[in-house]
Amino acid sequence: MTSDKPAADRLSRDQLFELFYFLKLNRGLEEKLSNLYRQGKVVGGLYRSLGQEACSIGSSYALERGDIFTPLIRNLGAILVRGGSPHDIFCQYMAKADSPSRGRDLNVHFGWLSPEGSMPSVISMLGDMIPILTGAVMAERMNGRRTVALTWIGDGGTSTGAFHEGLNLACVQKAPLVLIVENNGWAYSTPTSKQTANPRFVDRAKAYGCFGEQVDGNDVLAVYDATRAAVQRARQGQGPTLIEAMTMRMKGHAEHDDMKYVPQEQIDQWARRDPIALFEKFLLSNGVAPENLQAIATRVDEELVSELASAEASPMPEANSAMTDIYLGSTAEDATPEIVRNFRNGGRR
Amino acid sequence: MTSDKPAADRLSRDQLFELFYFLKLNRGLEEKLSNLYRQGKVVGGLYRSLGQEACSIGSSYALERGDIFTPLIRNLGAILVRGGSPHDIFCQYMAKADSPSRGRDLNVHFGWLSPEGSMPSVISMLGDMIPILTGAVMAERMNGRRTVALTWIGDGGTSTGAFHEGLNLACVQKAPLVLIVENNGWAYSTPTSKQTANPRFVDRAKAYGCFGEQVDGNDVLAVYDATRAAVQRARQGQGPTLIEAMTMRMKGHAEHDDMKYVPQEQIDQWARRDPIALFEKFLLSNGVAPENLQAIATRVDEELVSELASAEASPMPEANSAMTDIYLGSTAEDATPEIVRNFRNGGRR
Amino acid sequence: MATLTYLEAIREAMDQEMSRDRRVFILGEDVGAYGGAFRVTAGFLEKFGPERVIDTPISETGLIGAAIGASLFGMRPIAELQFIDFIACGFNQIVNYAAKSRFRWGGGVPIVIRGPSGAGVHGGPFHSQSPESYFMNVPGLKIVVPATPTDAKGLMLAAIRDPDPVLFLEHKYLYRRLKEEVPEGDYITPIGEARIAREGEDVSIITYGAMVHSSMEAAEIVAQEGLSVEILDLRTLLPMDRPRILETVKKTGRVLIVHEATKTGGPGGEIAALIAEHAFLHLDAPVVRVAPPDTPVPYSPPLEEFFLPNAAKIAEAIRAVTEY
Amino acid sequence: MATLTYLEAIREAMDQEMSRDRRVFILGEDVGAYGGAFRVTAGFLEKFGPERVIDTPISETGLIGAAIGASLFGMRPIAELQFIDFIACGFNQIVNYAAKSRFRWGGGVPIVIRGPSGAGVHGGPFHSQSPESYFMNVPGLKIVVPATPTDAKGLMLAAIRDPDPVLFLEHKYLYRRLKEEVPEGDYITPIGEARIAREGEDVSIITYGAMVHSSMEAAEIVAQEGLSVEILDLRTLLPMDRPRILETVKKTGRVLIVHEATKTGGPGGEIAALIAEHAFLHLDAPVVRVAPPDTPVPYSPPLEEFFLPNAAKIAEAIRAVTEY
Ligand SMILES: Cc1ncc(C[n+]2csc(CCOP(=O)(O)OP(=O)(O)O)c2C)c(N)n1
Ligand SMILES: Cc1ncc(C[n+]2csc(CCOP(=O)(O)OP(=O)(O)O)c2C)c(N)n1
Ligand SMILES: [Mg+2]
Ligand SMILES: [Mg+2]
Repeated sequence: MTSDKPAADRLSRDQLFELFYFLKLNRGLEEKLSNLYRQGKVVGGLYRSLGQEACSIGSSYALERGDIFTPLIRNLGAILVRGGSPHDIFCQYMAKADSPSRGRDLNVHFGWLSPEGSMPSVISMLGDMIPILTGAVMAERMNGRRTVALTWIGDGGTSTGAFHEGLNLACVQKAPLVLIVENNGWAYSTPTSKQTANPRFVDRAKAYGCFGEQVDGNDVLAVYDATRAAVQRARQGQGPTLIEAMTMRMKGHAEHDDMKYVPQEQIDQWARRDPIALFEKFLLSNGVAPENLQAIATRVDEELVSELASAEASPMPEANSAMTDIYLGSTAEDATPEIVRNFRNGGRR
Repeated sequence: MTSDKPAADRLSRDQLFELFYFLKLNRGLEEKLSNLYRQGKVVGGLYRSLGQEACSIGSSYALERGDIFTPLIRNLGAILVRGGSPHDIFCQYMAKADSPSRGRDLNVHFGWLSPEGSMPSVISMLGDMIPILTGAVMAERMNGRRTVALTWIGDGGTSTGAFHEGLNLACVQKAPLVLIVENNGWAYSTPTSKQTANPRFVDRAKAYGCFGEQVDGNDVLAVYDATRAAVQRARQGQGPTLIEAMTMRMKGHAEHDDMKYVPQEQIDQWARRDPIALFEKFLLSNGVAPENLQAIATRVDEELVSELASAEASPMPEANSAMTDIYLGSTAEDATPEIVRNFRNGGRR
Repeated sequence: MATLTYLEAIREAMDQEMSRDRRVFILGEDVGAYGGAFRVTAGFLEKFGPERVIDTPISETGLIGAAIGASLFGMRPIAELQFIDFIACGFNQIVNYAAKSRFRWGGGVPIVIRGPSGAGVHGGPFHSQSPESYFMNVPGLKIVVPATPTDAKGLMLAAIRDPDPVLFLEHKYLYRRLKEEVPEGDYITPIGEARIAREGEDVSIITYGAMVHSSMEAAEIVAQEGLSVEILDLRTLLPMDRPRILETVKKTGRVLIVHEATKTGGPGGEIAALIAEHAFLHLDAPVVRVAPPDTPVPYSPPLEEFFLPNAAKIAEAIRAVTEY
Repeated sequence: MATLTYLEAIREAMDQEMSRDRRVFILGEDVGAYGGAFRVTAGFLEKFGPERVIDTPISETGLIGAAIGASLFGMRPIAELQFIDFIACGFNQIVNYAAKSRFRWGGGVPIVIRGPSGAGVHGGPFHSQSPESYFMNVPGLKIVVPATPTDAKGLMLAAIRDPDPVLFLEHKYLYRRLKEEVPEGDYITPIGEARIAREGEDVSIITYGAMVHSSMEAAEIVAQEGLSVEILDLRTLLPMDRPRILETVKKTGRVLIVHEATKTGGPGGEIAALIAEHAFLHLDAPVVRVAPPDTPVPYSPPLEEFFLPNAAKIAEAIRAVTEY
């Protein structure tokens, strides 16, 4: 395969349908989560990626078997592409016993390690996954594997020291890392103008000495092409790529945020560039029959209904079930003071 | 004054002599410190700036009354330019009671705050002074003062998260900060090739959206010119400048380091570009009489002799004299346990 | 006196000081247009302008460093952390610069670092932390932990006016759940002074923050059983109010230490050590710590409830200690 | 058995493990060509090559993060900090990722973070720190503090093989001052087990690191006076060896806790709290902490000497506690 051939030509019809499926699944899943949130079934906050789905789907779709990725809060779609189930995500958001973290941690804060491909769990502190995934692929390289790692960072997250230390180390190490700077113009309520004096994040690539590319983050094929090229370079030992994906967060930072701080024009303008509508238009104008897309949409709905049902059926965790795994094989000591325990047992000094 | 006029023409004869004086004073002071070190009179390590003096002298000479600066370990020369005395530095290195830190901290770890110009004390953690000085000049600006801050960072120090968070914040704030990246090719034993994949640190300026310039760090007038232009821009509200000064560390990281890891050719090549020899050559070729320079050298020697004498005469601090100033006006409690105190006083329970 | 929530009391204190003293300004993530993730600074941008209410990049090291620098040059910065958990990202600036500066070279660092701390809102391991233990061994730093709206205001005024760095831990569970009459105007709660939250004879509970309220509930429960509990609300963790701690210990001879930080290595250790050294002969029972088990703060409600101390668990400990 | 210094013992342990287990590698600043600021890894680059002895940029967050990531994918990284003081710059990765990872999602993080710790060499406030207290309240982390060459080797082997993150605090004052016969080959000091460094009857000293040796000297001094001192070298601070602590306390009934971390908020608090809760009835005297005053570590020799505990200060405390 050559990476200059555009995705539209290179991807099979089924692959294009698969991309469409994941886009719909990502959005449909989040819409269901919004309903759950309104019903008070989501424990804690809900963070949407509405309008940014292509950044997660197009990029993760370019990974191959065995590759590593860590999603941030708005990359829930990538989890689906890489084999995570809506059921798991529903369970995470509802803090259920059947959630991958068994209710210990929230939303996308879970992970897995597998020869098929791994998802080291993210933590909240932005930027931290960049040095961690750099170490991950350094380890893979030491073991003779050509594994590539993919992760994302927001425009806001680029301001962290961890972003800098991690990306600089990755570049020095020529680590097979692909970093997508998801530039949606806002960090919570903070516009990019207050985040950096140079809003062209792709310019950071030159400073660090790695490849850089800016893409339309709402064009799933453009994101796929850029990521695929970066993944190939990384696998060939050419080091990291920073891809700046231009997009827009079409909901508040979280459901509670009405984003009054965003100018209406900006929202209207981006509303015309919805990544799913754009891709649907592309497919239709390339001879795909509406029925095919309708069929995919229906399949997504059906799947989500059953996945949600099983998730809702899951119990909440047992109260005392989060005392294990502090150290390997260890269980945290019951914090009840000794004399209280004796007291219970009717014992005295 | 216009800043395009090169220093050579702009600076008065006396100013050129002053630059020469400070260069000689910087080097002479360090040579005396080396002697003290060999005599075992320096407490702890000694860090030379041999070959890099122009980076400290040329830059700090461009500051004006009221400006702020923080030297790193190799910017001892800047302390002299800004009014610090050799006596104070001798005392710091010998851990004397008369040292500005009263023996509490070492080498250039001291400071002062004054309307004449301030030197907030550095700490060892590299990069930390960049956000701190950014806040300092933000405060000055809030108070209607056009104060400029100058500090330095090594090629190695640029890899720290604090460098990134600080410079990015300074750029967003258009803070009047001048940052000299003193690129001497080595961070202790680590060559720049292991520090970054793009050794042109000046390229960072564009990434952050500030002014950037690369200068010959061994040409005191070039360093002065670049810094002066940066200081003027900063004072006019045009924000930070990153100046990459190309130089070479002609001694080990510290006196104990034989720098076997440095290729001899690199040393030989830079030996031909000694900043003081170059400037002396420049002055002589511009009609300065050797006697003038000799007179300056003699004056430097005399001053250092008397400053050292008074420093050596200083006592060591009183053992219990570092218990104050934990909080304003507070004295740390004598750590002796109560029952030991009672015991001393012959007291029992 | 106006009735204010814990959150409103913090807001009022900052508002008052910013109105009174132009050296005071706020910087942090989303503190401006948005008024902070918890809206503590709502309205400040409009009232004080963008120069004094500064939205920073996502840079805890950067913004805490900038606060330090500004404080050296005459300002009184308040640095907000969106959640206190992110203090780990600015840790070095706090322990190595702010706390040591005055001692090393005389540069006082009058800053306030504040943010939402504590659990009970299902925030998970990274939005529920009690970070005080990281800082208990850091000379030069002050740590305050208000439990009531009145002390939230009084301690905030004291913290802003304090000449040294103050870590101000706001308990997010209390933000909107607590409401009380709060003294208007210049009301100060001195840093370093604990408060008797409830007088009693049989047992002393030494606690702070949200656990003060769980302890009060527990005291009510056991009061029915004829037990008289004294509750000391520390209010400040550094420097600790040793005299008042020893006073209540000597009065009752029985001590519970209650905190939300996990048990091992938590602030309870320092309190127990003070008592061990200075009140040994006055103890009639072992000093007992009621605190969460040594795990991260779990997310799911049943797990978090099991993790946190509450009135029932504290009441049981009171009974055990009194019957000892 | 070869006679090794404390530093050589650490080197031998790492060398052995790297020779035995190809998953083990080292990363840090100047660990390669230079062999580390203290030459602990001298010769490693030549022996194991640049892929397993990695000079990193000056990035504590970066290098600790990379170690974490590598450990998740089967490696056993050893991250060297040039001075332990710089751990504050990588703090977040340790407390928020490494320590919580297994609990949150099952990802074990078998890394060793090591570096020169402690005072006594006139390093000043930033090259003399004892950082253990920052981490005593961090579930998931282990902290080891070898006092002898034998334990330096034994604990390093144990730390490298441990499935969880271990903070390995090397005392720089002991690096070249201590020499002893060290068992060859596969010698393990189990993490979590304290050691009786000296048997005695009258007083127990609970201590660790360099203070073990000051305590031994003190014990010799008071032995002349007929006092019999037992010394417990903790060796591990997290998890703490509670049984052995309580055993010696119950044996002598008199306890000194000695550490180099400053007094308030230091590890002594946790020890005192354990004793208070579990050995209350066995105490014949107050539990006493001998530790430095609450200041940064001062630089000038007379100041630093005044700051640090030493044999004379400890001996005086022993007398006071025994005569109580
Ligand atoms: C180190 C750190 N500081 C603060 C936060 C709190 N926080 C969570 S999300 C967020 C805004 C992130 O903006 P951006 O990186 O642009 O991502 P986006 O929300 O736009 O996807 C902030 C400040 C954090 N998670 N980590
Ligand atoms: C955050 C941090 N990590 C590690 C160190 C230890 N250290 C002191 S100087 C030094 C090398 C600095 O190299 P560079 O920045 O190039 O300055 P130079 O010595 O060349 O002047 C290192 C690693 C430090 N001071 N700060
Ligand atoms: Mg964003
Ligand atoms: Mg250098």
